[in-house]
Amino acid sequence: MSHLPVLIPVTLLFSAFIILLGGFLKRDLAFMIALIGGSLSFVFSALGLWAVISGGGLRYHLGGWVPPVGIEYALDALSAFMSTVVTLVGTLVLLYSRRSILQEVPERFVPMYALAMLLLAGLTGIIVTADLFNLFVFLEIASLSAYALMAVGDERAPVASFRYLILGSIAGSFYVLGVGFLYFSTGSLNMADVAQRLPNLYGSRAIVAAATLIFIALGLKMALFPLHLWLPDAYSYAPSAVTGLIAPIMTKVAAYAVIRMFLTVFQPHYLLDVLPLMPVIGWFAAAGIFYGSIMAIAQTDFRRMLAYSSISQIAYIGLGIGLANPMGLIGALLHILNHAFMKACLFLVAGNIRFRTGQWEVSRLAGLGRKMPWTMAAFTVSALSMIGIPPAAGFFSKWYLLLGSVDAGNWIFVATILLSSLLTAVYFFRVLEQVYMRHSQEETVPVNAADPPASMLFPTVLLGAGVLVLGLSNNLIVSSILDVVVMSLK
Amino acid sequence: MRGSLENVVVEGVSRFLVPFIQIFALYVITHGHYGPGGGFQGGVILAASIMLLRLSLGEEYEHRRFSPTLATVVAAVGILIYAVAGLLPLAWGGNFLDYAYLPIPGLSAAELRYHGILIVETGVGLVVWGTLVILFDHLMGSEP
Amino acid sequence: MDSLIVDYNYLMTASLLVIGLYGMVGKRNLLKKVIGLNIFQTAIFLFFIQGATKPGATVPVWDVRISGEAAGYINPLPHVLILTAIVVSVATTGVALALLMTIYRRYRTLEEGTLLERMKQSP
Amino acid sequence: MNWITGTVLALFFGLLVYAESDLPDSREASAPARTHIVPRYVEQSYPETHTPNIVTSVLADYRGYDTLGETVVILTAGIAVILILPRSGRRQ
Repeated sequence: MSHLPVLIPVTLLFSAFIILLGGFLKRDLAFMIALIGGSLSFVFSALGLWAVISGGGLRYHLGGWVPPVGIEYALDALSAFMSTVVTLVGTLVLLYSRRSILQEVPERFVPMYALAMLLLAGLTGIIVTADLFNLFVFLEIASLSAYALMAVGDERAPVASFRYLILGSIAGSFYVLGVGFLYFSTGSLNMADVAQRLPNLYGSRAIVAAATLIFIALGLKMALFPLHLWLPDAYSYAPSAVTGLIAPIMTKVAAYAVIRMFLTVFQPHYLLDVLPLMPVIGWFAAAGIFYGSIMAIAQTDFRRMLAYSSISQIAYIGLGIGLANPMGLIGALLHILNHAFMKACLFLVAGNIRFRTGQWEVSRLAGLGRKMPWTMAAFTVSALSMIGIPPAAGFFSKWYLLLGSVDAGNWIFVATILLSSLLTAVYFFRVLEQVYMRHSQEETVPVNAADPPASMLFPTVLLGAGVLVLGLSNNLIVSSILDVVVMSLK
Repeated sequence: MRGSLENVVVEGVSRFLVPFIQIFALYVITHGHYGPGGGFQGGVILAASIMLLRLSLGEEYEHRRFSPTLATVVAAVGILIYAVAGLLPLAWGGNFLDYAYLPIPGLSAAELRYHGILIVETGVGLVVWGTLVILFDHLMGSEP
Repeated sequence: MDSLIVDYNYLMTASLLVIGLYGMVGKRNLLKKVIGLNIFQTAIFLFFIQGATKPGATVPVWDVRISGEAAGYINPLPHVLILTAIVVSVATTGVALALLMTIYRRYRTLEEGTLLERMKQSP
Repeated sequence: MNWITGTVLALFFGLLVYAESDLPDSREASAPARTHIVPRYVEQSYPETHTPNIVTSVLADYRGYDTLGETVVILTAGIAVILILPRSGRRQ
């Protein structure tokens, strides 16, 4: 099965086209095709991950042209890991989405699923590609579908989406400009080939411009503080299923691209010693952790609180990347996985609350603990994981980040991680208190509020359980996959 | 706003021009092998011919001849042509999009690539044609 | 350095990039932001295309008089990349205009200040 | 224009000017963009694809996957517009 790398995105692309043709015949066909496409792509990713663990990386030459001439796809430990995470979380959210979309935007069912598949295809394309320009093309597929999906939420959604479009297009254009500088300096677009030719050009100012532009672009896409301005509005006005799909994976894929640029294209030596961009990312991330946590405490809207918490959690990943030592990078990668599960679970919980009660005000969640026991159990597990209480998964990624900071001798980062856990505890315990300790007043929560239908409850609970399972099996994940990824740093 | 011009000159000229525009678009698509041209450019010209008809003859009339649904189908068929041209070589032992493995008997690898490019450009032309008509229809649509 | 012409071209491209970026982040009208985006992207196309030029070379279409002599043709790769980038730019503009139509229908304005006021009034 | 915008624009322009001096001049035969992959395209394009237009052969064959991607981009824009601006209710 040497075709695995290309099958991951192409399956998703193909299902999007079939949805476009078949969805107009019967509406539910769109949902079925999307689910089948997503699951197939997950199976291919998992097979790819297995192949990588047991036999090393897979390289695939599109069109049969040997790389630098043609476009290359590469499935190594890092990309196989990421594509498995993205397709798994994506498929679970797709399973969840049907009832939620039927309630919120029923008349736009078919194009929504086509775009959701294109979004996933774009994201997996970014992950498996080994070509700088091909990455841009798939970045734009993912971004365009995200703008459109986010625009159909409530009244203010188009404005938030437009702001995201402008900032996202700046990011895309900066990226192309950076690739242009790289291309004219090295003559190549293939990542491995560029990396091979870069060491001779380490003194070049054009490479400085290329690296700066590319990292600003990816920082914008990743919503790394202070480039996060598009995120809170976009996340809080979009339909709940869309936020559930985009929030856990899209910013993580941008973080992956940052790691890919750091490890594969520019090489650690350049970004640490010649042009120290990585420490800059680390310090901005440390500021972003505080900013996100403090803003989250100030929010009264549950989904907006989650959005700001996303900024803070993304900054954790940025901090791990900025540390640029093996422990820090393991922490960042583990946090990508854990946060994808936690945030997906939390946004699905938010969707469940909206499905049953129609609102998200934290002050009006009182008493839901008894009315929606399963949803709130999943919420509790994820919230504890976000705070970093073992054995939930969040603890272990923060642990590795702490170890990385200690290794780097950076005590400010250590203090940041510890303090921000306290801040996270503040905003989540406030919600937990409302949910479990307060008694519901009749006028705030509908009497019939209960757990949502099985198709929505199952993915929520599964993701919540996943947070625990990931926490318990973190040792296995680190030793079998992530250790291989950070090998080049040692 | 549009379509109600009832001007015989505008109507006659656009009816007269459209076939030429479309023939020229086909020429541009197929001439992509030998000079400037190709699927994108040809697709845009095809879409322009449809837009000219919509502007001059009015949407009520024109929607019957080239409906928005047909535009969507054209775009989806175009992308499927491209995707199938990519997937077929997989079954015949090649890599994705390796036109040399297209199952057309009696041609050398270079000729297969030549025809593969033509197939792909046709698909691209259909997609651009359909999509630009969709964009036009939805952006010009009156308020709900 | 006899690169005065190149410098001049490059500086013009850089100015266009800055003008486009100013349109996107400095202008308060949403439509002007889209125009700025288009200027910015077009300047990027210009950056790539001017990097493809060579003195005395012809368009990259196989010519029997030159046949396979690479020095005789200008660099085809930037042209290919820019064809892709143009399509991306068209697609982005289309989606941006669709969003602007929706915003205008809802709030009857495209000025950022007025828009923010009206968004606060009707939650 | 406030001072943040001004600073950002000035920094951006400064970066572009700063990078100019080390950007290889495309008129010199030694420029990497002229020596690395492009000669391979120019020399082999006609023998390998029978297509005289090298831009077309690179676009649709050597880098055909990019073109699939860009076709998907334009299709995405079409679906996006269908999603954002539904045409329902236009017929009274």
